[in-house]
Amino acid sequence: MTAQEVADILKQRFPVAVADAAVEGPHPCVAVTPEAWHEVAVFLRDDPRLAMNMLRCISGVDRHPEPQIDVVYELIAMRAPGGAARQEPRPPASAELWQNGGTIAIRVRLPRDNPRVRSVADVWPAADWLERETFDLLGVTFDGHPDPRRILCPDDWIGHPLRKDYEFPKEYQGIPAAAAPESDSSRVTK
Amino acid sequence: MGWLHNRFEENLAITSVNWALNWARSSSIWPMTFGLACCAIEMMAAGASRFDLDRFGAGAFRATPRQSDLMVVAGTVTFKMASRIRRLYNQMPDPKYVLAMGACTIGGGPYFKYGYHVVKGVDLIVPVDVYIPGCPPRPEALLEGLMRLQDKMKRETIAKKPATDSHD
Amino acid sequence: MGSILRKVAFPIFLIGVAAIIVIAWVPALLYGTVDSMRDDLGRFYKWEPRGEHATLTLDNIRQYLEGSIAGQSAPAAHIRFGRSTAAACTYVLWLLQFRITRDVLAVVGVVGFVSLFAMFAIWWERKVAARMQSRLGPMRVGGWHGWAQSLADGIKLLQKEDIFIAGADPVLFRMAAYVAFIPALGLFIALPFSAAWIARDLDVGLIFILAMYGVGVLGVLIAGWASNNKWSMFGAMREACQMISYEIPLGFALLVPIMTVGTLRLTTIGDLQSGGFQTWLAFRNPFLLAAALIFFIAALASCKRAPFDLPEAESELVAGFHTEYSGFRWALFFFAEYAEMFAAGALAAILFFGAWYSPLPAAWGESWRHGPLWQQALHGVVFSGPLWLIGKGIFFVYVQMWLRWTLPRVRLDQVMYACVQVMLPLAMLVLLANTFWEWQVRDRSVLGTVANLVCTAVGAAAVLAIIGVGLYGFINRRRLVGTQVVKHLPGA
Amino acid sequence: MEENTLSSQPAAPGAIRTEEMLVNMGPQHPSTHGVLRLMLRTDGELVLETIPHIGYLHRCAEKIGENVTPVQFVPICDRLDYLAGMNNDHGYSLAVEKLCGLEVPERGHYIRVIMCELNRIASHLVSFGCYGMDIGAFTPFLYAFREREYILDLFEATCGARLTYNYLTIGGASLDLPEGFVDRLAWFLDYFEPKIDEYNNLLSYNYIFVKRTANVGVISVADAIAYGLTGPCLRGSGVKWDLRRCAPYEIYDRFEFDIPVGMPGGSNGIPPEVVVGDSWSRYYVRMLEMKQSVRILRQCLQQMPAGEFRAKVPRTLKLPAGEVYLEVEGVRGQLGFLVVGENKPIPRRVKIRGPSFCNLSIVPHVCRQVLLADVPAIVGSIDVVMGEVDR
Repeated sequence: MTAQEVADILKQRFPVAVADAAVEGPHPCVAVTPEAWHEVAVFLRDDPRLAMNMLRCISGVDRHPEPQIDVVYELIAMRAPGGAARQEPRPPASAELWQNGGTIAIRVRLPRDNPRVRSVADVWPAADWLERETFDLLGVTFDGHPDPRRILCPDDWIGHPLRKDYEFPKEYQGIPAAAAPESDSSRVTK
Repeated sequence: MGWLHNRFEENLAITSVNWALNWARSSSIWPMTFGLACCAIEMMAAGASRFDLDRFGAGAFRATPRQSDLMVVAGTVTFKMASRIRRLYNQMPDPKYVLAMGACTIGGGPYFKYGYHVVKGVDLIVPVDVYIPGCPPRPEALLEGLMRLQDKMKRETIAKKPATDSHD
Repeated sequence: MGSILRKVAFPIFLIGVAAIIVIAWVPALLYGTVDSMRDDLGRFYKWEPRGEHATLTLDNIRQYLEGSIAGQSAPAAHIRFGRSTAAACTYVLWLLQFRITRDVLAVVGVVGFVSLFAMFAIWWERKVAARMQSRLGPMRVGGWHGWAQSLADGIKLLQKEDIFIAGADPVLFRMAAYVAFIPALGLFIALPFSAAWIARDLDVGLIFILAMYGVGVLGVLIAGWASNNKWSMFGAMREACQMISYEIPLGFALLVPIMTVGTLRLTTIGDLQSGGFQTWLAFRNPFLLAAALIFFIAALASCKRAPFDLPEAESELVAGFHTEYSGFRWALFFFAEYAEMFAAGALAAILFFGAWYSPLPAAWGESWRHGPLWQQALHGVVFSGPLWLIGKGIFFVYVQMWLRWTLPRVRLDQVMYACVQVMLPLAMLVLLANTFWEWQVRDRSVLGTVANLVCTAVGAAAVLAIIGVGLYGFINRRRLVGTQVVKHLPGA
Repeated sequence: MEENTLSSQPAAPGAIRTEEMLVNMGPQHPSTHGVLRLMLRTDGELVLETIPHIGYLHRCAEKIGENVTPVQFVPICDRLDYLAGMNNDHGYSLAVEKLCGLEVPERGHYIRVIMCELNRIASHLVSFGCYGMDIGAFTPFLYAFREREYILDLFEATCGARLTYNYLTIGGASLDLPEGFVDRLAWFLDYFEPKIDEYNNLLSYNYIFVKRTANVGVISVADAIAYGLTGPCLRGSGVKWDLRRCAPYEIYDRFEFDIPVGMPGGSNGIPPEVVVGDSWSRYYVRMLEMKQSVRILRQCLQQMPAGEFRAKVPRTLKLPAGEVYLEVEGVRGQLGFLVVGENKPIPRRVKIRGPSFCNLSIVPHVCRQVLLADVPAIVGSIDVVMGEVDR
């Protein structure tokens, strides 16, 4: 299934929630409003045509200086050789190659000052840690997350490091850190 | 320094005892099984067949800090790990030594500039005896560092240090 | 100085080992001299009854040594002592006739043997492990193949800080190492190195040794509990349940040879196997062979060696019960472990594999036994004597190391399953079968002879196979993969 | 070792009263493969719950990625999954190439496949050895490192580094293969292939080893997919899914190779205790994958053309505005890179999907109601590299 078909199905089912679809280019992507995202997620997983059963990645992209943070969900549909979208618990011994049933990326645009979106950890358990990571590094709050803690940084860490305006710590628990580098991301190396 | 150090007056017997004690200590450096990152793989390789740390009596990797003499800090030290490293160091019995293996433990290495979560050198946390540069250092470099550590051990004495030397 | 020492160190080491053996040998010979002297004098003076009541006086001994007593035999028949030598020897021999002297010597010998053996075994284990892993192991310390490695380790451990944990139990934490170490020493008191080489030839020697094994567990338990560390406690609990479970099949397996020989005295059990390879108890009938196997496995579990090294499982429990021990206190645990390993091997040898006798029937060397000193010494090397027992013990220690560096570790429930569901019924079955065998099958009967021959053949095949594999490895040592790692590469 | 909370459990009448204990496994523990910390809630030997704590090796790779140019970021990629540096470099290079529309010359493709497959073998060897060590067998570990040294020799001859290569880079490889490489590789393949069977006999089919790992930590297909497991962990559950086949990238469609999956016990020489998806299957898939890698390498050696090994890459490579998300079949699973460009030489965002990160996230789900000794067996079979988990 191509990205165009996925986008069409989504648009047809959620005419309001699906804001735009950029299916051309190397990264076909469908933008969804944050309010509808959980509903769309359940549909993506359960609809027999789509059956996006694996959440591969969640990435947050800080659009600073624009007041926007994108959360990008990478989905893939893994199709069992029998054709059934839902897998039987034990595959036959002579397993055949599983099919790639199509990939799609979902983009959820959030305001930068208070990024909140409904957690999809109940839809894909894989989202549990990925959302925690996005919260830790970018400060996106996932409502309804079962365990909303930092995951990589220590619990008493200040700030969300992958934000573009993040200020490097001078010290942590008495251990000095190096001076913060110049915050010039447009620097060109010779 | 161990419980024997800086306790005795300098005399002839001390020199021979010193020699024996230093020989024993430098011939039996038991490292702690303590790998942090990439360098740990090279540390394992140094303990494995081709390089074989055990030839120098330093291959008895102990899992618990209580029985080890040497902490090879092999890999990047992060702020989250820093307190654990200090605790492990404190758990080791004297005389104990620290070997900073790799660029990250010396000064942050490739993570110096943008590594907000990386400690810029393990010597900010625990005292280091020998630094081994490299990213990661080859096993030969680790062996070399071990031998420099042995040299250092062989210069230790159980005699009292002269008072003028106190700044050392 | 260091380089000279390094060059002469290995000869010194070898001479030292030889000297230790000789030093250990001399008392045994002297004991024999004193005893035979007492016999002779007893016959001469018509002492009634022969034995401990008669204490030799200095005069008796001097006259005896000078040959001024009529009707005397060995050793003065062969060695004529001069007047001054006799005077010197007199005091030594006079002292040696007392029990207390012999006991002091025995304790010194046991402590010396255990510490030396532990140091040797630790070095050897590292070498064995290294060779199995295509490494070299200790090579530098002391010169020749790192022979002084254990010495260096020991001196280093003495220098280490003796950490006392703040949350630990003050008395128990310090006590545990000794509680583990002393029983390991103690069991050597009743362990015969040969018929004459035994500190105390107890009637219930076997029971005593088993009891000492049992007490050793307490040390581990105390160590684990007193450390105030969760990993230590896991280790201690594992040790407790493992030891208590394996004592049962161990005991059943031991009952089998005991039933056959009808005694618990280890010297008697050993002497019954003096008739050469086919009279070794393990080859007497199939059930004894099975019992030997069960005994070895159970002993492996009792010594907490791989694959049963759960109490100190490194990948699970960091270091198990001795996680919090440092310095020499920890070394005591290690010494205890190696001492127990050797004791298990020696016990297997005594009970099943011919004790201190060589595979040749001891009767062949009967004339040497009463010959001059050099013949007696040769008899001790070729036919029987402590060297054979120590050699067999070291072989079984080697098998334990071999298993340790080959096999993965079993899980606790599997250890328990193997004990309760497999080993225990098997041991009981073997015991029962052996009962019927001893009851019905006569030694000289056809069935008995055939069983003996078959078992002997199995044993001989195993021995030959081990020797063959060893020889193959030795001959091809330059050609096996890993011995010359770099040269395998083309262009290197 | 730091938490000392003992929570008592109300005892059922007549039952033995037990106390639960919180035990910290790691961050310094012999079997946590680096600095993973597992908090175990135990009742005696039984582990009721496992809570992984990660981040002890959080080295800010993503922050570095959005501050340096792609060529400068390749060495950092080496240090993500430090056992398989080549595969990481490869993944990032492919993503950047896809974003910039760069074409890699033919020989460059082959060099890349050779390096990736060699590194796959090297990494699987370490995982095989370490897994043996987790179960308590020390010796296979040293054998694995012995064979790995030969591969590292090849890498060293090629790019001068043993572990962090910086060799596969944007546009191809940074150097051509050295003289004699093909012969040495061919020798290695001949030497190594029988060794796999030897190690299977030594460890894989060892009765104790099978007993320890078979039917331990079974992950069902549904769970594996739901938790985002990839690589040998997913294939160990019986899912025949491999990006080299299912979404071919590079030139993998030119090679013949099988995709090993977890099989039920009793046939094909697999011990009867084994069920699909257990620790043994995951481990065994790696052993079989090494064989397939040898197959691919042999075909590479046959087909490899001469010519250029690196495309012409401009000195200052400008990343066009746009995004790309690309996954490759790394050693531990699907290694993904999201690169967001904005018409500058430095990307706005580099997101790394470490396969170990997702693989590890199933640990709390699997390590429940298992014995303490099973925890290293399960975590070891998932084969995490903390550099990739924490990034």
